[in-house]
Amino acid sequence: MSKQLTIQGLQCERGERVLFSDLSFTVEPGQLCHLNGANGSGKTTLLRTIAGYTLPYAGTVSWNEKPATLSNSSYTQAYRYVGHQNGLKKSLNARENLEFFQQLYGLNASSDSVTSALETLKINDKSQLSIRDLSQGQQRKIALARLLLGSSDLWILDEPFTSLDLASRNLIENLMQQHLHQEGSIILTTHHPLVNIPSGSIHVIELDRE
Amino acid sequence: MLKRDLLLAVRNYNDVLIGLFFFIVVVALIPISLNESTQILPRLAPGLVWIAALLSSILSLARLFEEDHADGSLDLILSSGSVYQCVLAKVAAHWLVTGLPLTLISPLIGLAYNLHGEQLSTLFMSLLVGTPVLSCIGAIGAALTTGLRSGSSIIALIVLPLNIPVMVYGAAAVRSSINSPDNVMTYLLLLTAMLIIAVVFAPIATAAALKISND
Amino acid sequence: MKPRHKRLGFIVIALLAITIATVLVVMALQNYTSYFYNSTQIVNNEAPVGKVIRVGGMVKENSIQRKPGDLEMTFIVTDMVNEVSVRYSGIVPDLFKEGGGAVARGELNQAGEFIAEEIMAKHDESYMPPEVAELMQHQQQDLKQ
Amino acid sequence: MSFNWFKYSSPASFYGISHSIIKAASGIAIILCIVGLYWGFAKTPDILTDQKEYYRILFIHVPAAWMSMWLYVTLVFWAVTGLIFNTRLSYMMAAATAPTGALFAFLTIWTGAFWGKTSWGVWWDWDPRMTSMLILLFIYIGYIALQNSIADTRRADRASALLALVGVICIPVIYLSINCPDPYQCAALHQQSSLKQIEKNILIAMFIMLFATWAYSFAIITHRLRSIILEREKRTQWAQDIVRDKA
Repeated sequence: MSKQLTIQGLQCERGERVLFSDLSFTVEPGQLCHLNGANGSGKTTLLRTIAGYTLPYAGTVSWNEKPATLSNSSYTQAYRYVGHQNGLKKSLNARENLEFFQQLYGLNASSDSVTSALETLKINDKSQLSIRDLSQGQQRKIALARLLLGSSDLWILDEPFTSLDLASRNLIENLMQQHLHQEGSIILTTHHPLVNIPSGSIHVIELDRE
Repeated sequence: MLKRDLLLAVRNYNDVLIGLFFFIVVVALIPISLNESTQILPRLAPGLVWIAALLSSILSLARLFEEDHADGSLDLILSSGSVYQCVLAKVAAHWLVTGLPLTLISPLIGLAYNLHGEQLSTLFMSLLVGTPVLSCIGAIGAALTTGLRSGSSIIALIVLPLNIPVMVYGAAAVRSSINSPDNVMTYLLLLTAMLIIAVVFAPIATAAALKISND
Repeated sequence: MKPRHKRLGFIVIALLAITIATVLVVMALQNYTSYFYNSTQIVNNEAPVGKVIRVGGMVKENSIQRKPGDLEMTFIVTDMVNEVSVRYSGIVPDLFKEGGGAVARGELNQAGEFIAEEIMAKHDESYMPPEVAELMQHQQQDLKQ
Repeated sequence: MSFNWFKYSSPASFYGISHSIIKAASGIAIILCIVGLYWGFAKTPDILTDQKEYYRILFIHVPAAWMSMWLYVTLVFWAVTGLIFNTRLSYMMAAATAPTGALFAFLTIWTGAFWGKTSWGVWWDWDPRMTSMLILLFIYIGYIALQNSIADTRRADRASALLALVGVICIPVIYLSINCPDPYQCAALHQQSSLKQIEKNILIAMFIMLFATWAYSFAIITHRLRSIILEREKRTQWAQDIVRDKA
């Protein structure tokens, strides 16, 4: 079974503007796909289209040779999406938020795996504080802790390093490296250079408008 | 999932109280503004209480999915396999914090409107069965308008006509408890039928609407 | 497999919901007592006294009596078998006339007289000139009985 | 070789043929309207069994009522087609239909009020059919309002299509609810009338007027559709060509 993400002839529009058209590429297991492009070139829209939230105006996204849409549950269970927004409830604490995500991912509620995810990201000591009282970077790390809940094949990350300090960036990059080693794939946008990941597994897509 | 929404609601208990007091103020304003004798109030009660319930349900609907949309958790809900359950949980939470308190307080309102005995219990029962339907149908409107600037005003425009049957039967149940007690059961049964259909089918439309709104 | 089971489960729930709802609606309708009466039902004391009900039927020929200089009037509503006298004060619609259909909303008093709050006239079921309609009138009267 | 069914579902090719459609339909509408009104005023009896001249308002009232309901059916049809096949033109059709449907619903209520005042004695009674028409008008307005308040065209189209679909499921329930469990309790003022009981000339005039309103709707909706197409396709080459040619 090839866990391959295929994008074919994709066209997306925002408002009345064509962001990109006839875009085709594939992301293989063990590969990191880095979307590059200026502000407004449609990186976020592309990620949302891949995750199935936005419908393309033309073309298809497929996973494992089946349409990658929200109604394809074997696809939605295979990826983890961390978007611009963290998706955290401000009045709940980190643990409560992550336990809710466990339910959403269809996992058995287990506080052990929540603890280990928080520990890996070195933020377990803040798990009882409500999100409101955490810094932007800490909130980002809790959002990224979702990636470690259960197992997943594809990570879709929109600017994962926003507001993270150098140490945390390295930590996340290491986690990505591990994910790639386990035949997982990643598609992301970022303005930070990826320093710890071997360039052989990075595949860059330029999204600049012609 | 229900637990999460309730927890959120409880931590923002202010919203619950606002909806409830809105209802109380509206039903209190009417006798004051009419300045009528207590004779006419029982005849007005069924319609007015139901209209106030409808309005207070809509008041809080506008924010039903708004926060989830703004903080990005709507994305995660939509790509989980359990959109239907999440919608149902949100609707249930909405009812528990708006419909239920309003239902619980309705016998007091009924007393103020000079209703008694059977009439009070009918008012209570009709709201108990009817207000969840308002939440279910209202959620469709809330989902369609999520993320719109003019969301809260347009939601009333699209939800109110769809809620007419609930209001008609709810008010009719209370009215017949005054005029013709034999028919109370008829209207309560019809409301129950609507409740069952709404609980099972409205979340499908709501989930579809959320997917459209989150595009 | 799992999503398919889920879908199957939902279909079962949906069908169940439709069935229960239908049963409830049928029960509701069987439970229902009408508050629209014809004159025979009123004469037979089937209608409650002192409650808002509706009475419908034909206005009997030559039965409209008006007090001069007043809006008050009485007339008789009939279903061709029994008659009920109706008292009303107010302006009646154009279509209201002897031999035509009418619906009155109001209360029945102890004496068996109907005190109307509102009178509405029904238009004729046949949109025909009088000559054509006359031919069919017998037929209609048969139907009403 | 198979015929390309989707050929005319592309806005560009539709725009090309639409002009002649509008011309033909509006011509038919004007002619039928004149004939229908002439027939309605000259060939029909002055007095019905119980109604005087004012029954003639029926020649507007009844076609308008039928059209308002029929247009909602077509609106839902286009909305559902759009949701299933994702064709842009279907959504535009639905959007173009709504204002005309709302207009007819309003016209029905307005003319109905005049007629009701003269015949039944009330401008308005909460008779089931009257109330349903009012709610239909509300649903039209809700549809138009939702469509207009969403800036993103595609989202506006899909959201309002879903609303139209929910509306069509609710309409029977609404109708039953105001009809109560017992139609007699609300004492419907409208009669159940069968076409057989209507005098021949009245029926002819009514049907001519029905076709007139139908042709009018066809013309005006196509016209509105042209405007919508031009507005939405303004960045395409063919649309710009058309505008340049006109100027």
